[in-house]
Amino acid sequence: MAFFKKSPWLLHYDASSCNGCDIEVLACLTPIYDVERFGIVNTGNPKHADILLITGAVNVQNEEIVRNLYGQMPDPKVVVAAGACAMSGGVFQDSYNVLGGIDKVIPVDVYVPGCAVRPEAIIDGVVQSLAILERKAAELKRRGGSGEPEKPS
Amino acid sequence: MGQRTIIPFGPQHPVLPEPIHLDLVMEDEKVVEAIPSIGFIHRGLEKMAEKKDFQEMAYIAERICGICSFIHSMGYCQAIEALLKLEIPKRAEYLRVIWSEMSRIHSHLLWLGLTADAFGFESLFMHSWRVREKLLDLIEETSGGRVIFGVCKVGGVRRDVDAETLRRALEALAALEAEYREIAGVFSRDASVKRRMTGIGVLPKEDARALGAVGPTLRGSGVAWDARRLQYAVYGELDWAPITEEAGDCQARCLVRIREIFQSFDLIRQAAGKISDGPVAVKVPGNPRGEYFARLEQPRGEVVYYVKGNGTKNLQRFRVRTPTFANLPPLLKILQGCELSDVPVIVLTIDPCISCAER
Amino acid sequence: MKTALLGVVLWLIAAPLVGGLLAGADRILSARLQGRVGPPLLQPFYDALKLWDKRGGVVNRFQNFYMVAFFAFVLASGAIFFAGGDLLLVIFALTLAGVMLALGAWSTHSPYSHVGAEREILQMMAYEPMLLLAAVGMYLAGRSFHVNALASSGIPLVLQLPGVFLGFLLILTIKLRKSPFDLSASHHAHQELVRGITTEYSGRSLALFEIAHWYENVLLLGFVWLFFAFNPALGVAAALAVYFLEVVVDNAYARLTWKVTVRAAWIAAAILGATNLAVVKLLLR
Amino acid sequence: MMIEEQFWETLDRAALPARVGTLAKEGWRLVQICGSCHEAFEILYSFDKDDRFLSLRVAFSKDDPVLPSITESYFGAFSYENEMQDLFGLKLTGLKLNFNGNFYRLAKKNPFLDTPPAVAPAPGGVSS
Repeated sequence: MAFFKKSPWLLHYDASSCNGCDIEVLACLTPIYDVERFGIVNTGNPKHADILLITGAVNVQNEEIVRNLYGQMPDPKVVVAAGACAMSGGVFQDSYNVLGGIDKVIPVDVYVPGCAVRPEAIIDGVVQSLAILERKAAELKRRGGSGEPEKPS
Repeated sequence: MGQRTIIPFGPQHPVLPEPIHLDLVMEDEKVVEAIPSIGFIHRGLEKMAEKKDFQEMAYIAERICGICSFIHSMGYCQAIEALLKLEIPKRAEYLRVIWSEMSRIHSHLLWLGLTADAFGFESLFMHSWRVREKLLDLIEETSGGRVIFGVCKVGGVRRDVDAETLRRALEALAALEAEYREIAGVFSRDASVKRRMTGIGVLPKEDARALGAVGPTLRGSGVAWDARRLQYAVYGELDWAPITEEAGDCQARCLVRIREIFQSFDLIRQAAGKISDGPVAVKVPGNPRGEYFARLEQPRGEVVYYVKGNGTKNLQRFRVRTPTFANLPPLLKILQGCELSDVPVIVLTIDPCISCAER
Repeated sequence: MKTALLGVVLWLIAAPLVGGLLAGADRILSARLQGRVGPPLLQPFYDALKLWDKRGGVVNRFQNFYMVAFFAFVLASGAIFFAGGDLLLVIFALTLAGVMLALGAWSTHSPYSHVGAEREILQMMAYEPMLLLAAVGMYLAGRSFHVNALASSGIPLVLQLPGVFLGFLLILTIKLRKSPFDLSASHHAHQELVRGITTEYSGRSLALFEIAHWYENVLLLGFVWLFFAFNPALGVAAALAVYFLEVVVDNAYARLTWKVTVRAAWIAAAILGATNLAVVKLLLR
Repeated sequence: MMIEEQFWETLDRAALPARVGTLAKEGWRLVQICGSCHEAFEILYSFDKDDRFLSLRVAFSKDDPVLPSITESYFGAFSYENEMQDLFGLKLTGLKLNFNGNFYRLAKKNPFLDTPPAVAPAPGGVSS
């Protein structure tokens, strides 16, 4: 079924970003970029979301929250790491309190570069993640929807 | 007495794009107490100054926050320039003022949108951001960046804006101001907006002073303190006065910001009219030594940078006191006794920038 | 009897189609009002079909039972209405549906769901008096509680009950979950309760909620139609007009608090509804 | 270039609460509190009144990390003081609203107690 591609619901979480990427994520919803054209909705609720869009690096305090949000999302799901910090820790990677990119904690499917990441790049990243979402959905269906959920690596 | 429950507000919460956690102790729908826990975005940025070159640090300072980005780097540079006793070219000062007023407009428009969103007025959110997007185009055209400008450096600015670009930018700004006027009208006159903001979250003048509020939060309570009064950069040569409102409620804080946007349009026009030709940067002589507090006015309020150098290229101590950090105690005070449905609006009216507050 | 059966079958099959299309049109119109392009018209169907494929996390066993019960009562309520049955029964079934929804939200552990459930009940308290007044008004004007009797009576109900109609429009905003009264669960995510009553639902049970909401909308528009039933075509036009008016209102107002909601609905019921009824009662003696 | 003139006062930590109390009565606004720790603790309290910027400097030895709180006079100081508890391992006495070192949750305890490296690390960075 191709409905995942047509109705991706998104959950945005700011791990420890400087806000630059976050306001660009929000900008994607607004008239100039208008991602609702693709059926994308920013749900704000992990239980309703298909795509976890994370900005910012992980630190000790939000590590658990990132894991939690990911765990609460029902399968199939994908993770998009938006911005330099989410990819690797960015300019903050040397700091004592930053663990590194999102992939230190949960598996990431799409990396979107930029500091701050541009809205066009975010949209591109989300659209690319849809193909992965679709593949995961097909796989889930093949296993009869009863297989083991993916384990975070 | 109703039963007490605790409702967690954040860290992941749709109203705030940023993680802050408030434990709201509730009696039915009334908030008895709000207990914050922070640190979700603490990156230990101040400590990084000890490892980075002081000139490189200007770009890290800009990333304290992606909304007040330009003014952060400007404040850091002013603090270092004070230590170096460095006089920077007039043209650079004017450009810095133009860019910082542009970021004030962009930040306030962003705030207006988020606030509209918080009380469920989606179309107002969309229109505020539609106008803001046009301003971002101007910022990109003049500085090269959308949210992180990357133009401020110790000793001046990294790029000049030619006369033709500046002229076009001014034209575009005039059109923008006309569009903004409509949105401002809705915020100040719409009945349902008024109902959600008037008399909500009142911060009396004495409390605002005693708890150390800054920025529109302070000015909304009738205190005319605006760090631009220190006449840093070229604010002394421009004609303006701090904007205040007396009521101290959410509506007052909102009106302060609405009027400040008009003021910023005016300041940009004034600065563009007075700007003189010349270089935009000077060479940096040596390394900083000594200590200094530099104060600036950000969209969210007064920000303080403390720098201490010992003559090496690394600072000994770098400290930022951001406006949101100062506005947290007043926020806790005005949350007491409010309704749950007013929490998002009240939290937003201090214009919280958590990544600023935690650095 | 035959028409009654036809009504029920039509309700069961056509109502979700109409309701889904209306929801799609709502999203496009909202987007246009906000200066955006908006999603495709069929987007609500894509969403529901996707949710159907999604694996649902269940918090407890009762949660889904309540959701199914909510769905069933909405269906039953509409079936009575479109079979031409008793208005009071329709309202009763609809109320039970609301109670099921609130109970489902209450059965979870999420504080957002709990507050959502409380607000759902408050909303019911707010709109219930006006809903009943509407039924009583129709009885006074049309001498029957039965939908088919009212529809075939040829009495222009809207002309005799203008106050009741206006009051009904107000509570329609609550039932359609639109600003300024979208307290317990908004379509738009950014609010203090996350997703309110639906916070803990996912996958198929959430799809059920969406579909039930389409059914509910069609049923409510059926009420609007009834006011204009003396001219069925005009009734359909009026129902559509009302729906899009609600969309515009949704986009022109901020969300109000529950106190204001209850007050507004009760004042409307007391002034618009009761005055109107008194007048009808006196004039139609 | 200097933006404004700044005034300094150095005082002993025992005298701090009384001095801050006087400032509070005179209507000064607490601007910020900044801790630093190199050879010894040095805490700077800044106040503002009628555009006059005054900083108090309190210095004391690393071996005795105890400091009286000023939340009695300025409640808003609780956030700064809790921050100092977390970052510097200071103990604040008489602190109203004390998070007991849990205001921030950090990867490393009291990260600001480290003395900075004498030479900057090579570009590319060494994580601490």
